[in-house]
Amino acid sequence: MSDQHLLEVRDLVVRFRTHDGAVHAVNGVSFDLAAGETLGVAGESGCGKSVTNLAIVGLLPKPAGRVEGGSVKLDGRELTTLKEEELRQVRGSEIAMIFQDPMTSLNPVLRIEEQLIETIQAHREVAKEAARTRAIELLTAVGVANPESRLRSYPHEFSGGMRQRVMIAMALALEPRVLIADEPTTALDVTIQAQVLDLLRRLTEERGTATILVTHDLGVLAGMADRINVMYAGAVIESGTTDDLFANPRHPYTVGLLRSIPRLDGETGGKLVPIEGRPPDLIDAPVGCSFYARCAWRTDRCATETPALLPIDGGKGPIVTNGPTATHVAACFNPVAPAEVAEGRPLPRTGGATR
Amino acid sequence: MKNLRIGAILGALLMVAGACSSTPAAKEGGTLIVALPGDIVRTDTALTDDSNSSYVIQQVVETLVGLEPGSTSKVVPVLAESYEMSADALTYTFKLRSGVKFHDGTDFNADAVVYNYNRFINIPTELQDYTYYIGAVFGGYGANSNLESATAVDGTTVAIKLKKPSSNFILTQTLPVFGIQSPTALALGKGDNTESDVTKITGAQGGAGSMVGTGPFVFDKWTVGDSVEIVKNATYWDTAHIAHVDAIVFKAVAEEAQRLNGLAAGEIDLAQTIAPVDAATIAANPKLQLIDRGSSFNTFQISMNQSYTPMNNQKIREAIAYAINYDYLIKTFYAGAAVKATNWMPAGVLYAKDLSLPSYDVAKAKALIAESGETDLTIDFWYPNDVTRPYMPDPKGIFEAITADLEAVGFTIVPNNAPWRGGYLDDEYAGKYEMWLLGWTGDWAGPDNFLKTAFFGYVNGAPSTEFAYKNDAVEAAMNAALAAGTEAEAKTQWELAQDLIRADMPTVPVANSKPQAAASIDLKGFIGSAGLNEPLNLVWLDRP
Amino acid sequence: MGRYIVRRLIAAIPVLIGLSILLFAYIRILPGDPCVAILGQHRTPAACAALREHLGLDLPLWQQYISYLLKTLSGDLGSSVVNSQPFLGEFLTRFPGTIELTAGALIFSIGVGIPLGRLAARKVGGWVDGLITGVSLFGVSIPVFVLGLALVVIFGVILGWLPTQGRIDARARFDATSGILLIDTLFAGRLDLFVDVVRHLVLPSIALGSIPLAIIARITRASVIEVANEDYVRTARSKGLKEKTVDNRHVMRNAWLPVTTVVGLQIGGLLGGAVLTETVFVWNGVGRWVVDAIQNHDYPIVQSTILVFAVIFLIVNLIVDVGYALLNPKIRYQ
Amino acid sequence: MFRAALVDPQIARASRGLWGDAARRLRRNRPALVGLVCIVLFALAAILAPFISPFDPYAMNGSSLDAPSLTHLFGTDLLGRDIFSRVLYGAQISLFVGVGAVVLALVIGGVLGAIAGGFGGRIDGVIMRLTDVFLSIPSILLAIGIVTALGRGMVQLMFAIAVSYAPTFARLLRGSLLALREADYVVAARTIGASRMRILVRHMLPNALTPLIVQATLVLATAIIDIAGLGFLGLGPADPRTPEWGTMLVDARRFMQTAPHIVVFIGGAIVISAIGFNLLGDGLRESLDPKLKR
Repeated sequence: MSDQHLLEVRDLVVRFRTHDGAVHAVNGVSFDLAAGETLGVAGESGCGKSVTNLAIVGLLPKPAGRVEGGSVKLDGRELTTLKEEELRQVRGSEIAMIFQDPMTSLNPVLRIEEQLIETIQAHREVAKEAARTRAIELLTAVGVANPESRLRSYPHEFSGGMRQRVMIAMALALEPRVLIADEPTTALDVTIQAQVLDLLRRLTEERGTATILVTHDLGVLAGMADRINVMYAGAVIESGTTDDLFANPRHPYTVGLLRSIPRLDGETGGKLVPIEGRPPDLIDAPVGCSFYARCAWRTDRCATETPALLPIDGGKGPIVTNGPTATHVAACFNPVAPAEVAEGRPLPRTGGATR
Repeated sequence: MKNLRIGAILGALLMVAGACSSTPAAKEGGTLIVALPGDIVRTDTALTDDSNSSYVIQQVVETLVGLEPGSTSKVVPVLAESYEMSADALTYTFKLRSGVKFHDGTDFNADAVVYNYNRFINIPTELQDYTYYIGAVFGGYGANSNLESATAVDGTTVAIKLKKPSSNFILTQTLPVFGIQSPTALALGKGDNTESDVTKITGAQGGAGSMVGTGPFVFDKWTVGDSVEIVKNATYWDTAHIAHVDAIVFKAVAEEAQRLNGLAAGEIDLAQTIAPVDAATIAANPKLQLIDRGSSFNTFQISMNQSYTPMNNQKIREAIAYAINYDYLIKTFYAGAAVKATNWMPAGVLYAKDLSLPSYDVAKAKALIAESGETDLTIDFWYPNDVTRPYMPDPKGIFEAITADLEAVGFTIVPNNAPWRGGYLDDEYAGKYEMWLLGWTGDWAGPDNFLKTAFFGYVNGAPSTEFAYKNDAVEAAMNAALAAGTEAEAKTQWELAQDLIRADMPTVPVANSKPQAAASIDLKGFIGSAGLNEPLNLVWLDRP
Repeated sequence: MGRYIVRRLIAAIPVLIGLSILLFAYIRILPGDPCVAILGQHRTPAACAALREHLGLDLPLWQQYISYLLKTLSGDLGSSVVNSQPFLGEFLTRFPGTIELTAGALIFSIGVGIPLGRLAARKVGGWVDGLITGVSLFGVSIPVFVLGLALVVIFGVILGWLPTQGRIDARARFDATSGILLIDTLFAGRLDLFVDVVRHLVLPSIALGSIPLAIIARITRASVIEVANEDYVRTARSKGLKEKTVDNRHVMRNAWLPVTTVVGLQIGGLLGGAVLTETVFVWNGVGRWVVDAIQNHDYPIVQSTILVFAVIFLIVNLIVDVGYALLNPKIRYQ
Repeated sequence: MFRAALVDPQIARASRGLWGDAARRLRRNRPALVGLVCIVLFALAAILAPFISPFDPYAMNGSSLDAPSLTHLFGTDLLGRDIFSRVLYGAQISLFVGVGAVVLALVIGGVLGAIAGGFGGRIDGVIMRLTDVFLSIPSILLAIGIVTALGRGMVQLMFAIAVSYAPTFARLLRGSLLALREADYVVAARTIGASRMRILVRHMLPNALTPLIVQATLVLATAIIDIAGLGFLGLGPADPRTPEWGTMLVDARRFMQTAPHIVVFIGGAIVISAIGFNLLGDGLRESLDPKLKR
C-alpha cells in the first residue's frame, strides 16, 4: 500500500449561509480511505454525514453551502479547488453515489435505460448501442430479471428494492474507485435491506471499490465496514476499526448509539436506551464539547474546552488512519470505561469525579 | 340649364401644396393607404347608403355627371359629355362619351345607361332597405318612382324622363349611388334585379361582378371588416387623369386614436377623417399635413321628438336652445373647426339665411322654462356610443357637456346610449327617442337635402315619426319650392319655410363643422371636398 | 393512450350539451321581442319571418332546442343580422388572424416566460429573482389595453420601431392563401414580407402575452425550484452529468409538467384577451369582429363565436392533457 | 398545487393557530405588506372620495386638458373635469363592483361547491359539468355575453363578473371539501352520528374556507381589470359621465399623444389596485400554507 491514500479528507469545514446565520454543518472532519476499504460513517440525522459526502464531490446545495476550509484529495488530487467541469468528470466516474430513497432518487419521467446510458455517456465516448449492452450487463449484475425489457421501464414500475438495485447498477456503471452509499437501505423493508447490502458488499468486493457507507444504524455497519467514523455535530468524535469500536466504544455518544439499536445477535445484552435530547443547533457552534448537553459523563472541563480526537488510552506513536491497524481515536475528556458500556451510565470511579 | 347656375360659392377649391397650376411632375407608382372611419358595407353602387362605401365606390364607378373636385355644387360632365333639359323640365337628354369601356372590357354606351336606370326604378322590394338614396331622390320605386323611363335615343344618347319636374335632378345624379356599372357584370353578380336576397348578390358582397365601372381605379378585393383594395386603371378613358398611384388600400380604422397613431407611424398615408382635437398634434408633426376641406357642409343638432312631453312645448325647445354653451362645445370638441349654426342648413347652401337662432343665455333659458308652465322637466336623452361623425366628433363628450348645460338650467336628464347601427338610427327614426344627438352631412348642395330629406319633410303625407313635427305650411312651402318654375319663386318658398321652422324651433341646430383630413407630408395633389367627393386619381406620393 | 383520449372525448359530451343549452338560452333571454332584439334596425317583416323560421320561435322550446342542436351539428351556426353572411364563412376568414396573434402571444409568453422562470429559479432569493418576480407581478396586474396603448405610443409612434396596427404592411397588398400570413409569406418566398408580418406581430403579442408570460414565469420558477430540490436531480449531478444535461433533461423534463397544464389553461385567457388586443391593434381577427358584433347587437355572431371559442378551448385542453400524459409516464400507464 | 397544500387536514385542524400563525407570517412578508398598503390606499380613495376629492367629479371646472398642477393634481380631461377627483370616485366604482362581484361569486360558487363537495354523488357530477361549461368560455366573453343580454349598468356588470368567477370558487371549495371528507375529525363526527348538514356546516366548511379567501383576494385583482376591460369595450355603467376607469381610459386614449399623463394616471390606478390584491393574495397564500414556512 502506497503512502498515498485513495481518498484523503483533511480538516474539512462546511458552512451554510441562511437567513438566521451560518450553519456550521461540518467542523474539521478528517479521514482516509484506501482502495478496497469500506468506511462506515454513523451518527444521527443532521450530524453532517451527508454534508461531508456532498462536500467531497462538490454537490453542496448552492449558493448556501460552501467548503470553507480543509482539503479533499483523490489520489493526491485536490478536489475542493477543481473547476466545476473537472469535478464533474470525477463524479460518477471516479466517485459514485447512492442515495437514501430509491423512490425519489430516480427521475420519474425517464426510462431506466436513459438514466443508465446517460451516466455512461457522460464520461465515455461510447455509442448508444454499446452503452445499452453495458446497461444490460449492469442490470444483470445487480439481479434485475429480464434486463432487456426492464430497460424500457420507468422507475415507478419497479419496487423499492429493485430501484435501489438500479441505483447501484448506475453507481457502478463506470467502475468508480470510490462509492459513497448514503443510507442506501434506510428506506427499504428489513428483508430487502439485507439483500441490497449483500449485493453492495459483493459488488464492491469484486471490483475492489473503496466504499463510504453512511448510516445511522450501527448494526448495518457491523457486517459491512472495515472501519467506522462516528460523527456528531459536524465532527468525527470517535473512529476505529469496526471490531475496536464495537468491542470497546469510548465516546459516550458511540455508546449511546450502540445501546439505542436492537442487536440481532444480542451481544451486549443491555437494555435499549435512547439518547436523550437532540443534537445541538449548529447555527451557534457550542463552546466546549458539542455533546455536553446530552452527556452523562460530562465534566466541567467539557463545557469550556473542545476535546481533540486522540488515540484512546493516550496511545503513543503515529496515528494510523486506515487499514486493519487503524488507531482507535476518540474525542472525549472522560471516556466511557469498558465496564460502563453495558450499563450505559457512568459508574463511580476511583480518582475521577463525575459531575 | 338654369339649375346648373348653382354657384360655385360653396366649392372653395382647396389645393394642397404642390397641386397648383405650376405642378411639378407627379411621381408615379406606389400604394396609397387610406384610413376610413369604418368598413364599406357593400360593393354594389346602387345598394349603398353610407359614406364609407361611397368614398371607395366613387373611385371606381363613375356617374353621368359629377361635381368638380373640391366643390359641393359645381356640376361637371363625366360619362355624359353634355346634357339638355326639355322645356317642360321633364326630359333630360344626355350625350355620352364614346370609346369608353367598363373594367370588364364591355362597352359603355346608351344601352348600359338605360340598363342601370331601369334597375334603379325596379329595385326589388326586399332590397329597398339598402337603396335609401334612390328612394329619397325619386320618391319611390316602380309606379311610385319619379323616374318615368330611360331610353336609348341612339348608341351614345340617352333620354331620361321624369314624371314631374324636379329642380334637384341633375345635382342628385352626381351621387355615387347613381354610378353606371357594366350590365354584363351586374348580370354576373346577380345585381340585375332578379335576386332579392342581398347575400346572394355577389356583386354586392365583393364577389363576382363587384363594382365594375369605368373609373380610374379597378376593384381588386374586399377583406370584410378590414380593408378594400383597388388598383389603377391603366386604360382609363380620361388619359389626362390616369391614376398616379398603382393601388389604393382603404383600411377601416374606427378609432380616431388609431388613425392618428397610424399616420404618425407612417402606416397610413391619408386619414379621411380625424378628430378635431388631434388637429394641433397633426399640425405640429413635420411628417404630417392637416387638410382643410373649406367651408362646412353639415349640420349638427339636438334632435327632439314632439310626441313627448315636454318636447311638445315650443318654449321648452327654445329654452334648450338658450341653455347650450355653443362656444364651449365648439372650442372643446371641434377645436374651433366649426361655427355655431345659424340655420338648419350650413351657411352658404343656396337660400340659407341667418335665422338668428338663440345663443347661450342661462337666464333666458330659465325664464322660458318658467314661462312654459312645464313642471316635469325630466328628459330621456340619447347618444350613439360607437361612432363619430364628421359633424359630431365625440358624441359621448358632447352629450356629457350638453347634459351639464341642461341640468344647469333645471332639466333632469336620463342618459341613454345605443350603438349606431345596432339600434340608434333605427330607434330614433322610429320615434322611440325623446331627445337625441344627430346631424346631417349634405349629399347635394340644395336646401331640400337638409330641410326636407334630412329633417322635416313629411313621410307618406304625414309628419315623420322621427320628429313628429307637424306644420303643414312648412311642408307646402318646401314642395312648392321644389316644383317652382322660377328661381325667385323657389327662393321665396324656401325662405318662407325657414322662417316657419325658426318660429317652431322643432330641433336645436348646434354647429356646422369643417371636417378635416390628415395625410403624410408625401401625399400630393389631394383636393379636399366638404362633400367628400375626392377623386384619388389626382393624388401621388412624393417618396422614393 | 387511445382509450384515454376516447374517455376524455366522452367526458366532453355533457359539457358540450350544457354549452349548447346555455347558448340556446342566450339568444332567447334577450329582453323584448327576439325579432326586435336580434334584428334591430334590419328588421323587415320578411327578415323577421325568416328569423322566426330559422330559430323556430313558434315551436315548443324543446323542439327549438333540438333543431338548434341539429343545425349546429350540421355546421349551420347562423348568420349575421347585419350583412346576412353565414357565420362560419366569416369566422373562417378571420380566424387565421386570431390564430396567428394567439400563437404569437403564446410563443412570446412561453419563449420569455420559461427562461425568465428558470433564471429566477436559478438565482432564487437574489435581486434577479426579485426583479423577475416584480415584472411578472406587473404583467398580471396591467390590463391588456393599457399595455397595448402604451406599447403603441412608445414603440410605434415615438420610437417608430414597430408597426402599430394591422397584420401586414397594407402597401404590400399580399394575397393570403391560408390566411396565416407567417406561413403564406414563406410559401410565397417573400422573406421580406415574412419579416414584416413578424414585426406586426411583436407589439400585439407582447400586449396579449403579458399575463400568460407572468403566470408561466411564476409557475416555471416554482416548479423548477421544487424539482431542483428533488433527490433525482442530486442523483443526476452525482453521476457527473453536465449541468446542461441535468437542467434540460432532469430538471426541465419534470418541471415541464405543471407548466404544460398552466400553458393549456392560458389558451382560454388568450382567446378572451384577443378580443381586447385586436381592438387596440386594428387586428383583423375574430376578436375585433366579435366586438363589432356586440356593438351592432349581432347576437347570432356573438352566440356562435362563444360556442366556437369554448369548443376550441375544450379541444386545446384535451390536447394539453394528452400532452401531459405523454410527458408524464405515470399517467400514461394508468 | 397550493390547493392541495391548503386543504391538508393537518393544517385545517390547527385552524385557530393557523390564523394567528398566518398573521405573524404575513407581517414578516414584505411584498404582502406593500400589497396591503396599495389596497388600503385604494380603499381609502374609494371610501373617502366624497371627502377628499378636491372637485366634483362631474363638474367642468377647469379648462380642457389642463396639465397636472397643484390645483388639478392629475390635470383635467377634455371637458375640464378634475381627473384626480374622477380617479378617486373611479376607485369607488371598482371597489363597489369588484367586491360586490367577488362576494356574489363567492356566494354562488360557495353554495354550488358546498353542495357538490358536501353531498357528492350525482348532484356533484351535475354541478361539476356545469362549472365545466362556464369555465370553457373565456371569462371576458362570458361577461360580455351577460352584459349584452342584461343591458348595461353597475349591477349587471357586477353580476356578469360574478358569474364568470363563480365556477372557480365552486371547484375550489368542492376540492377542499372532498379532501376534508376523509379527515379524522370529520370521520369522527360521522361516527357519532352527526347529521350530514351539521358536519358540512360545523366541521368542514370553516376549514375549507382558507383557499377560497386566498382565491377571492387574487380574483379581486382580475375583477378590477375585467371591469375596466368591459368599460373599455363600452360595456361599462350606463351613464357615460360615471367616472369608471375603463370608460375614462377610452376617452383618455384619444390623447395618448397630446396628454399621455391621463392614461398613465388612470392606468396607474388600475395597475396599483391590481398589484395590491395580487401581492396580498400571494402573501396570504404563503402565510396560510405552513408548508411554505421558511
